Amino acid sequence: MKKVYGSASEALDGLLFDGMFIAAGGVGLCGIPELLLSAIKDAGTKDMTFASNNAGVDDFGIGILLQTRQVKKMISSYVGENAEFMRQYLSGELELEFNPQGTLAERMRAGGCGIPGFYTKTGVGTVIAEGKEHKDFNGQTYILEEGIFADLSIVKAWKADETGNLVFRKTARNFNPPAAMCGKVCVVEVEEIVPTGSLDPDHIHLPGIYVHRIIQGTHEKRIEQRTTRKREDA
Amino acid sequence: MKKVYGSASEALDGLLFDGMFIAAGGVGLCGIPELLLSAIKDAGTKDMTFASNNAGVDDFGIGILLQTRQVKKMISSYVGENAEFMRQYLSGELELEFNPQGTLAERMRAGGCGIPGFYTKTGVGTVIAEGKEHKDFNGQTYILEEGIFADLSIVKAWKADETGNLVFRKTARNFNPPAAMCGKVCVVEVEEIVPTGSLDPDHIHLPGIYVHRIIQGTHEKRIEQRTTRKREDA
Amino acid sequence: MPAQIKGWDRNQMAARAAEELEDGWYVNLGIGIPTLVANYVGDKDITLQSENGMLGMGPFPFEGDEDPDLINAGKQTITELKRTAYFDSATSFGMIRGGKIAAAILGAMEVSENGDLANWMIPGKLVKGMGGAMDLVAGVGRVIVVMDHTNKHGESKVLQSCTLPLTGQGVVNRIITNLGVLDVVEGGLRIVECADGVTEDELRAATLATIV
Amino acid sequence: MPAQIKGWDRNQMAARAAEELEDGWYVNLGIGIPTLVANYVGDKDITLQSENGMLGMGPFPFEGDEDPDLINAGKQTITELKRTAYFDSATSFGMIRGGKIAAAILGAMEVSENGDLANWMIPGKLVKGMGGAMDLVAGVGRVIVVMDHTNKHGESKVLQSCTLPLTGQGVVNRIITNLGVLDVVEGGLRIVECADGVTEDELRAATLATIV
Repeated sequence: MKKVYGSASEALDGLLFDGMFIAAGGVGLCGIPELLLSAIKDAGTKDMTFASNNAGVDDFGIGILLQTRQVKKMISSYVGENAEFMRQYLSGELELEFNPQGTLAERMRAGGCGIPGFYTKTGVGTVIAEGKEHKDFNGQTYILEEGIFADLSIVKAWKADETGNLVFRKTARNFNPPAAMCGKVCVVEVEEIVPTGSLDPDHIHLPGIYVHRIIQGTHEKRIEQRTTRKREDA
Repeated sequence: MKKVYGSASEALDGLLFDGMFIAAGGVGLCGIPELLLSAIKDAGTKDMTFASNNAGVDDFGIGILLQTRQVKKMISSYVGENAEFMRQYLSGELELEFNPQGTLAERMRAGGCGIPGFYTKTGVGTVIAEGKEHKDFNGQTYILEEGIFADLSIVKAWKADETGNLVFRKTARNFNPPAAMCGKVCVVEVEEIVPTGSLDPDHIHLPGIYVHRIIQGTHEKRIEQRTTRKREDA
Repeated sequence: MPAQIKGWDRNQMAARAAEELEDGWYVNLGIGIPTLVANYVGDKDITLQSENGMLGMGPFPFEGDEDPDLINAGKQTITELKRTAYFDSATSFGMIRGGKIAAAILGAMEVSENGDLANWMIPGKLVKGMGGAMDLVAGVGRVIVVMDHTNKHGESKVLQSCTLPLTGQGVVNRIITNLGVLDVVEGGLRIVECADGVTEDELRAATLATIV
Repeated sequence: MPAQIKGWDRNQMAARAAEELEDGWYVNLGIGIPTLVANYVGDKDITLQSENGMLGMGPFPFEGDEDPDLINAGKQTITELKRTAYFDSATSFGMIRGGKIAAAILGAMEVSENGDLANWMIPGKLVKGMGGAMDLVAGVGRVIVVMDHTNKHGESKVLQSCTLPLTGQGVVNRIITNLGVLDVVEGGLRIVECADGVTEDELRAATLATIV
């Protein structure tokens, strides 16, 4: 069963449609599926909903799809870095559903794990809780949050083997595993595809069962906040 | 903050009390906290409830605590290997709450993740669903299962560093991570404690935040069903 | 008593069940006859899940190579493959409950014409527990039951409704027995094929369920 | 206007907040002044969590050593330590929601006398999102707010009730400002200590909340 594709656009062939719901990995610009996002821009798919912690910056990440008005709705926890996002949201051109970051991550995992709803204390007593079912457990109040079930997952990993077993690198793992789990189909971009058998079975972060299509490519991996200390500080 | 203790009984000192609720890792006899179970037997703690996928066999694993009648109740998915268990259950001496295996694993993870309840399709229309809240999502019926919050987690890992970062080996991982998450205190037995810094941060299966006390010891690691093929079959 | 009817033996049933599996599928095999299915997948790219935390389950180890840290859900020593990945039980059942496993092939004590399955306990007699069976039948894409058509008393295990406590309600898609293959469809069971040497009349006569 | 009152500067506030942390704790530090707390933990064994998936967060990298795959929750490049472990976002917030993090030190726009916290949006003006703040305040063992006592107009940010959308309801345990330290207790706030050169009367006068 061949999972390796030649390019991002080949890997997305037949999977994109107007109005679709995509779950994407990444936090800020770290661990984002930049090649797949670029291919989705080129495909011109419209009215998409994205579940993604952030929306990138104006000219990188999901931001490039905001510029082309391909996105109808974002489900995110933080959008502070993106002026165009803020503008479209405040003008009513873009729907925005704020989710607390942990609720968003858990909603993705829940969807991937066949859990349509779970209770959390996060957001109780805030606008996040409005309209949601409240329920008490052991004298404390929780709200019901629903699993996310996406049409497509787009994910960035460090390495994949040919069966789709994935390894992530450092904090670029972030939302990628839960995002990968919650889509009907999951397309992954990696920096390197290695032969099956070269990853230690105990070191695999996400088994290939979650992965349907893989591409290898060159990543820009842009840094959003370059903070350093001088060597003489040490 | 010293997490390394000299022996299983030292590591359990002050944590055991009659009537307590313990979550234990392991499937069958694989990846069970055999040294800690033995120390609990020696401590003589009574009327305990165990959440554990199995109950070991008659003379190994939790089975040794059944022989001494230290267990009041088991929450398990499968008890078929244990004659004494079956006898105590059928005679009414032991309470048994059957949980589907995946529901048990998810209940432990949920408890550890601050999720008091989640919905699952597993068990709908069976005795497992009796008395539980039913709720429809997208036209399908699910039941509410509750998170497990234990007084103590006992877990077996392969290696730990001195800060409690854990690595498991092959299928001995099983219930150990979710069991470790759901206890107020988590005590871990390992085959080897390695210096902090010798585990790759990307290869850690369970971060030390979940681990309060660690012991290193020699494990029997008994095999329950020794199945082999002859070399000439290859 | 239809006990003398010929049909498939255990290996033929397993071979027939293996035909159900499609290239690229991730599959969970129960204990008993379902375990034998692995011997008949041929060239198809099938990845076996063991619900205790493994994808890519290999055959039994050579004598002397048994590893106590490497067992399947039936607690048997096994081996890993190049494609193998290990994970914890919550993740394992997450992929089961989440529908990532294309099919489960399971044994049964009873199956009913509406797809109910009973395979985990006999009240007052046998209490082993459901293990992962309830999760599997509720979660996987397709549930295929492989079992003897009748019990040791020669009574049909395919019934109008189950008498034993259920493992799942309306979950079975296909039943493969020594007598043939039946699908759970609207209104009852549909005969897909008869086993070698078994006539449709014999299959009907041996089945205590509505055949449409 | 109490704007001319002396008190602690940013680093002194951070140093005071660091006193709250106990040996062995796992702690989450928000952006702004809370980030500075890391400079003052001294010999205490404190492990910093970054909610984007890391325990054991180290300092900023040396120039030229920045790694785009290694950032904190504020998207700044950072480094790892010997004790570091990485994990995914669902696991990260599992440990936050599950109460495994002993304390979070966070900034705030407003705090009320019953422990309500507002720090994620100003309607009509500023919409950045709550990020992980709602999860942190709902989940961690102890929530410590570190902020300037007053806003740029000299108005108290410690209030009887918050005017901005809440991040959490009744979640704050302790407030550390440039003027002193206040605890959220039954009936209102209790003064724990005054900052250097600040009198209790000055602290009371600068605070638009019930002090008990």
